[in-house]
Amino acid sequence: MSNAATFDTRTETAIPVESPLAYSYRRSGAPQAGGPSRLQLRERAMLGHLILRGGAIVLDEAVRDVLGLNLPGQPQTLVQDASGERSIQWLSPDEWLVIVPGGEEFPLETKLREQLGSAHFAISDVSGGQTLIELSGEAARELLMKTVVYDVHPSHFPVGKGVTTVFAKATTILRRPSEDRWELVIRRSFADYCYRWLLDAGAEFGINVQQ
Amino acid sequence: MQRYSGFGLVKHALSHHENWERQWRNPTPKKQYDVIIVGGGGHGLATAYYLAKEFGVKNVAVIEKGWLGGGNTARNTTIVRSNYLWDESAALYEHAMKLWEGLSQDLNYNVMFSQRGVLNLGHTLQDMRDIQRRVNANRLNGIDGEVLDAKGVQELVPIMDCSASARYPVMGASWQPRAGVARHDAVAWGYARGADAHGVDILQQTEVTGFKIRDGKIYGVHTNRGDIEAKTVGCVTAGNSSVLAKMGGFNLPLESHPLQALVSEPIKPILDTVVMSNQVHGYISQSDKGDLVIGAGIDGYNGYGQRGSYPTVEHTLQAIVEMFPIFSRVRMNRQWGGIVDTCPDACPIISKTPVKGLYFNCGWGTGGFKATPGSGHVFAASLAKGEMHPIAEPFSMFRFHSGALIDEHGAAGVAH
Amino acid sequence: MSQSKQQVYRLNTGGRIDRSRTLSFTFNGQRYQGHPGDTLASALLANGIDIVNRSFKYSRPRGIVAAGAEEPNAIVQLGSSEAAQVPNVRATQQALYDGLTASSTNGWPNVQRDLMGLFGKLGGQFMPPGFYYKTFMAPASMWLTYEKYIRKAAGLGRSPMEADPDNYDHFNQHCDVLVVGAGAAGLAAALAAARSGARVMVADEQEEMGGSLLASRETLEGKPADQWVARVLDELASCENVTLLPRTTANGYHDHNFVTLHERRTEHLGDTAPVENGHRQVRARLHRVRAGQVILSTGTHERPLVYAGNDVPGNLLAGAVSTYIRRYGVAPGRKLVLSTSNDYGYRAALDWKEAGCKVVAIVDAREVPAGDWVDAARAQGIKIITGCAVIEAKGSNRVTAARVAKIDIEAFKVTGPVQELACDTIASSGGYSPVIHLASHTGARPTWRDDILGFVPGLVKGVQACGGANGCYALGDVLAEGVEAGIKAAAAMGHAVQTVTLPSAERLQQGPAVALFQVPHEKPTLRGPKQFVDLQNDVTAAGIELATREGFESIEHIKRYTAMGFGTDQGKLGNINGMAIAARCLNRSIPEVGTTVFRPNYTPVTFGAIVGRHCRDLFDPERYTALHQWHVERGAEFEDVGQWKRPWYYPQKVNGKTETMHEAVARECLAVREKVGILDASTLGKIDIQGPDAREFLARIYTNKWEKLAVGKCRYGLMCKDDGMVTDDGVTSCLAENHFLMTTTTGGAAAILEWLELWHQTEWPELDVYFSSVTDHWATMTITGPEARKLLAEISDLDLDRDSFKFMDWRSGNVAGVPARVYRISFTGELTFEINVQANYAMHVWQTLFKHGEKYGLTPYGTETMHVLRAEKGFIIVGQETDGSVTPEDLGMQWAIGYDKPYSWIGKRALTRSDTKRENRKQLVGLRPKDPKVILEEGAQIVFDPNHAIPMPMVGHVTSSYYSPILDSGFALAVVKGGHQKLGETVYLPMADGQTFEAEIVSTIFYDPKGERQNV
Amino acid sequence: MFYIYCPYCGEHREEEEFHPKGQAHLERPKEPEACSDEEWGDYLFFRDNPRGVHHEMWVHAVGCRKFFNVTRHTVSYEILETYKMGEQPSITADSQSQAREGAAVSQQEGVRA
Ligand SMILES: Cc1cc2nc3c(=O)[nH]c(=O)nc-3n(C[C@H](O)[C@H](O)[C@H](O)COP(=O)(O)OP(=O)(O)OC[C@H]3O[C@@H](n4cnc5c(N)ncnc54)[C@H](O)[C@@H]3O)c2cc1C
Ligand SMILES: NC(=O)c1ccc[n+]([C@@H]2O[C@H](COP(=O)([O-])OP(=O)(O)OC[C@H]3O[C@@H](n4cnc5c(N)ncnc54)[C@H](O)[C@@H]3O)[C@@H](O)[C@H]2O)c1
Ligand SMILES: Cc1cc2nc3c(=O)[nH]c(=O)nc-3n(C[C@H](O)[C@H](O)[C@H](O)COP(=O)(O)O)c2cc1C
Ligand SMILES: [Zn+2]
Repeated sequence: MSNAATFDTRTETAIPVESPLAYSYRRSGAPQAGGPSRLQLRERAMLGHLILRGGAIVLDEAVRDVLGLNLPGQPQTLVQDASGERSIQWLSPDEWLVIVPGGEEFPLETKLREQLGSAHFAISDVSGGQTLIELSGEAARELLMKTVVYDVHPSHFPVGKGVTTVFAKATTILRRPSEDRWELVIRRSFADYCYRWLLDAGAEFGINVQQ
Repeated sequence: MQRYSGFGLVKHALSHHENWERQWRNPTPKKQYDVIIVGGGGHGLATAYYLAKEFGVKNVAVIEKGWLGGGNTARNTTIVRSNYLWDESAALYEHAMKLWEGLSQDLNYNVMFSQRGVLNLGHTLQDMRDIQRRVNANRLNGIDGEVLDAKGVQELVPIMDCSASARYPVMGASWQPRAGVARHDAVAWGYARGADAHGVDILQQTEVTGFKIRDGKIYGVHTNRGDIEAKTVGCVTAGNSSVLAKMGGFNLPLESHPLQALVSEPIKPILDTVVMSNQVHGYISQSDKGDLVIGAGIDGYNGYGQRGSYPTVEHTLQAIVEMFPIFSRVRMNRQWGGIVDTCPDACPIISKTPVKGLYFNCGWGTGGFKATPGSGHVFAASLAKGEMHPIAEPFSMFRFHSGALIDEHGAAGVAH
Repeated sequence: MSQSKQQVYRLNTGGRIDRSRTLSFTFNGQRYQGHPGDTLASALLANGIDIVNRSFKYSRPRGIVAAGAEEPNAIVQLGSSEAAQVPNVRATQQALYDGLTASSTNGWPNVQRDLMGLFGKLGGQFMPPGFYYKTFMAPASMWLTYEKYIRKAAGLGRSPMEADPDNYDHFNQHCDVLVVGAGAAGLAAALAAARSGARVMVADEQEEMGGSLLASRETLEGKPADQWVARVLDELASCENVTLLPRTTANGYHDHNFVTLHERRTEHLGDTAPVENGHRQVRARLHRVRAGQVILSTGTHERPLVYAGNDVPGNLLAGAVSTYIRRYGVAPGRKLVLSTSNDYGYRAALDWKEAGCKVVAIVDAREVPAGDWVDAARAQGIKIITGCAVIEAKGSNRVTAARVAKIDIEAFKVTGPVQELACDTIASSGGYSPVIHLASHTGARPTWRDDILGFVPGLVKGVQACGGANGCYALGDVLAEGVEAGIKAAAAMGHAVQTVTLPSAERLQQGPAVALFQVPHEKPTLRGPKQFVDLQNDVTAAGIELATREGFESIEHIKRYTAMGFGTDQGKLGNINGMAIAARCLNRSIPEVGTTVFRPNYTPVTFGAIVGRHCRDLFDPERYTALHQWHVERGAEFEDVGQWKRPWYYPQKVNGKTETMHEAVARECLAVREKVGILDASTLGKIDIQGPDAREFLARIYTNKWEKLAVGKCRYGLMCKDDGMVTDDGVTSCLAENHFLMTTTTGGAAAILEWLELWHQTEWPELDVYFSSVTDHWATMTITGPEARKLLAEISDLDLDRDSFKFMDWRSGNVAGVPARVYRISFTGELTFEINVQANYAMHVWQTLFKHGEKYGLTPYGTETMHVLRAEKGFIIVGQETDGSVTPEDLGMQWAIGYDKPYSWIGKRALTRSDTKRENRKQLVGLRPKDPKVILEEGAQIVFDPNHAIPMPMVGHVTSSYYSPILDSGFALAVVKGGHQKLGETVYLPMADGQTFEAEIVSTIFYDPKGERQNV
Repeated sequence: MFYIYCPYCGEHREEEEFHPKGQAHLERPKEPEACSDEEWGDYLFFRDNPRGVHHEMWVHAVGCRKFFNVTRHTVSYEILETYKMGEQPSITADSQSQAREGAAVSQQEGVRA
């Protein structure tokens, strides 16, 4: 077990929680397209987010054993399990983002730490600090073109890719888990700005927010 | 020198403008001068002018690789003010300001120095603390200035958005009424004409390619038009100063960055003060032709290409539209870039160097236009006497060894 | 001939306008009609409007001269309401729409009868270039007054006085091949590239794609060329890999093939964007394109000839005359004289004749013109006068005659008698200039080609020019060049091209053109009537000549002295002529003189389009904590700290009156000192640091020591840059032997994380340590004050006993049922617990604290109160007490410097430089105003001798100053020269209003000097 | 605006994702305390700042957060190569032919005409 402190920030008790977009829904609402919508937005709140740092060689086996996923060694890759509920994404040569269903992050961290023993690595729980926004619909790509500087053309951004890039004047992690779905991982403190941006830029497509 | 006046203009008009003299000669380089100034920008030309006029050194050449005044002098947003924070820089810029105030008459060339006042906006509490600190210091240094609140700003510039609902509401500003703008090209031309009239040779399209140094002393320069000798050489080459220092065998604490500016199409007069903001990061004035002259931020990378990056221009216009939402439909006509030589403490270098007889006046970075007369004057005094002028003394390049920096980042603020 | 009463110059047939529909518009208050497909310019011409504007300097009447982006004169103000004003619209590029409202930008009282024009006529000769520099100098004090009058004449259109109702948008685009200009060359290139499967974008500035083919006499495959255009556009439109952008101007070409395209989406529909599906469309969209390869197929600009009176309305470009006839069904006059130096110009005469109007004569500067179009003109019976040129246009509000004479170009002389030909229109053609502007934006210099008498673009990596833009003019060759460029570009991006069969073009015989720029006049240039080079800025050939006489020999000097090319057309029409005239005066060749630098924008772009969505509410992100909603509802005033919105203070309503900040802060301060307050401290930067070398890393980054910090303990740390100046501070806690949590200042968080990575990645990669930002993950709630323990005890399972949970310890447990890490650190000097929970739970914990806190007087406080409380304790704020020139020793924080650490930590070496060792550096002290009612001004300067003359030696300044409610007096922190040795001495603070305050130098700690309160 | 190949991400990315960090290959003196004031000042402040081929450090700030080196021409702005931290450049001012550099300089620096 590595010589680091672990801490389960979640509780089993039923306590009201507020996702990073809670304030934004109250402030800006959740627009519903009157007619057919070309664009849907959905927050997937309260997931478990872990930042994994270490050498690929150090982490690879543990990740496979504990998470059942291959550590993506290639830049810009995103790997998911069959259900699509658990994913691991390359962020840098020694950094990965793991997203799992809410509540799984602490057991996962504990198991990884056990497995990795005294190796040099780091795991940081950032579940409270970011949220995941899902975009779908035929206009999703156009909305992204208005928003991120990265090339989101399918020939350049196939399913299974993920990048960190510029989102308007903030940053985002952008991933494409499936043909018709894009995911944005947004930092909590910027979430309202990003949400307002997406509503504004998405208005012409009749953006539909599913809460 | 042919004197200029309204009366003279009428006379010339009646003779179909056929009798205007050249404003400066295009002389053949001599073999030898008493002093060589490298760099025919505003500062270099001013140095030569004062050398010849005030310090009696008339055998002077200004060597300019392109067209005179074509460097940053041709590219700046022409803001002139003297409200710097620290005593050393306040003395330097105020020295320049006093010279500005009589410059057109001194040169017999209207440099259109327009003292329409400069506002430095504050948008945060720390901005306001800094503004108060600077204005207080200015006052005790004998420099005009006052602190305005948001209402005062709004009265001065009714078209600005001073509302509380702005992203970064205006909390107040510093206001220097004697500050303003001048016609940048005319400054170079006026000095060139004045220097030429006092016998200075201005050698354009002549590039210094190396120094002639013996026993640690300079005795001339190599140029693309042959060697020229002088025992005193002053380099006033702004963005290219590091390149020249290398020729002299040393480095300078400088980095040359692109700095951009842009103008709108000309519109009817609407803004008659200069407005600058550090926080939203932009600054603006309106020229006598009607175009809005807007300064952008500095690009972070080194560059000698007189071009910068597009996002810098975007950010600048965002700032301008944030301050002046009514300008959203005004169009940007042209953008350009200069090469600014930035110093770690945002103050210039006016200094002796490791090579005897070789002096540098550089590091003015994003804000040296306003200093042109003062810089030229103190540098000329230093070259003439071989001893640094007291106002120039603190700006030695060796302050970066002792640590006695003069940190003007706050007052220098946005690039100007 | 006229179709409607007003449209006197409208032809009955021809053009691409829709005569079945009529649009009405107003110009200078008069109503007129036009048709869909018109530009404002073609509609004005159709209605016989000669004068569209007054010139800038001389106020001369001006008419339309061109049909595209190069138009200098027809600059109008658009807008039917105040907010919808659009200044400086080029009528030749503005599509006509129903209800369009336009007016001239200059002219007083109106553009027809302008009083300034009189001044221009009389005074013109008193305004040579540079006349300002020579006058208005005496007396010195008068310049501001003179300037006021000079400024009155400034500007073209006017800014709206209301905020823009429209929205603008950006699209980040990436493509393999960007084709700029969709004329023959561009369409051929696009077709080739598209068929390879490459991602292709095609932009053209005009309403319709096709470029000059839309108005061409030439045929392709024996059919009118526009049929081929339509076919190609159909094919391109059907390709998924192709994006077609009409009405889209490539306005800037930046480094590494980054090109901005300005798409005008609604300007052809109205002055305000229409609403569609309840949503206002974006008025303009700026495409930020990163292209693999760029093809510049931007065609050419025709050069007018420079002759006397060439600015009188009725003087047009030959090509523009053709365009108006063939594309818009307008013949802008009845009787034409054509002055040309080349074969191309002849087409205008042929088109004019075909339109049923009279061609008085073609005046050709060449002795023996020969070529297919020349023959065609002869065959039509058009009179051709050779070896001659129009040397002067007569007329004031409209051309009435052309003065024609034999000229000797070499000798620059009129050599024969002058004949006057009555006419109302003079068209001129001096040849073509390839559109090199975009290529110039990259910094590449154009090169002169004698064979085409023009500059062709200099090129950087990944760009090709083809067709007119490359100096290639024969239609067959243009198409071939286009295809070749398309194939090459696609191949460079790894795409192979299938076959492209070119349509057959006519092979026309053309005679060589002659180099004619300025037409000689009987009088020398300086004495003759004005010959205009740059129409918008009233730059004349005489002005250029005068500039060269005065020593302005560089073309860049000439530009700046005369203002040539400074206008909104950026010299598209006049620059090359100006250069040629300068070359003549200086006795140099044109390439020796060179061009001025073309810069973005190709044509002007609204600020709004460049700003896009980054304005108003979206100008800059606002960062919120998890508790933001609560603060808003509680009526907090917010302070901007970096991008964060932090509660500044919480004014309450007391007896129906809202507290002032002073009152609110006093109340909040006392609540903390006497009961308990709570602060949302979530914005502090938090960095999770893990690894066996974490401790050593900290010791190198911070000035103080970290070896002995035990698990469960916290320590304050100070960070310097390597110049020894303080740059950040904060508390770092030891979570486990290899695990630390660093906090940074709110504003410094991102920079400090990058700073840590920098040192780790570049200098000390051997240290095993990782950093991750956890700023947003944790919400931090600081409860502070004597009642803090009691309050926390009520809702937490932590052992809060003072001996088991000591000052500078941290513990974990549950707070309000939520797992929390609690830190016993204090920025107020009071008993403090900083509760950290996962941010999603923060609101619950905060509310629970309030549920229980009421009885203890729990009071929310903001940053202002926080600042007062910390200043009472002498705690610094980096950025307020420090300004980048302050060392830890200057702050009196020797206790936080570990000189004897085994590492040369960052900043250490610099602290022993001669200047940093100096005795009389400015040092942090406390100031107690002699009059306790006085609150010194922050930023007030400190002097030892207030009676000293100005400049008065200053020895420091006030960094922080507040009223202390607990001390009931003002107090301040300040830096003072040698201050640490001057406790007890008096200093003076001379203020702007003439008052001078006195203060005593005291310790920086004003309250609870022994620090007992935080230890209870 | 630059298009920069990040050697860690293995792709070209927009300049907006990066921050320039000044001259590359600056090494902090191993024993700072042994440095004279002059040597320390040189390390802190004095820079090469060449007109021509320049080695500089950038960080992929909005991306992999890695620092790396760029060899770039400071007049043409052409990026000649990028390489990881700790590696040495394969292109230097000396390895570039004088002619090529000269051409780029006079082509793109506008001061001359
Ligand atoms: C966009 C922009 C906006 C600015 N705005 C302001 C402002 O509002 N207010 C303000 O005060 N300042 C401003 N500045 C800064 C100001 O322009 C400069 O500090 C000032 O003009 C420097 O003048 P100079 O004479 O030293 O340099 P320059 O005018 O650059 O002159 C240096 C000359 O040296 C020549 N040279 C270089 N190398 C050689 C060689 N080897 N041989 C011969 N000659 C050589 C160059 O060709 C050049 O002409 C701005 C700068 C820019 C770029
Ligand atoms: N002007 C003339 O009349 C003239 C002169 C010589 C040759 N020609 C003929 O013209 C053809 C040459 O074709 P070409 O394709 O080279 O030129 P072209 O003039 O037909 O097309 C160029 C197109 O580029 C557009 N354009 C220019 N700058 C632009 C920018 N910055 N952004 C967007 N669009 C821009 C123009 O509006 C035009 O539509 C041949 O048929 C040739 O015979 C015509
Ligand atoms: C204060 C100021 C005002 C300017 N106004 C205009 C203008 O109205 N129109 C214009 O085309 N350029 C204007 N310029 C820009 C010049 O055309 C030119 O871009 C600048 O001097 C840099 O030179 P370069 O672009 O030739 O490299 C202005 C420049 C300055 C410094
Ligand atoms: Zn990267």
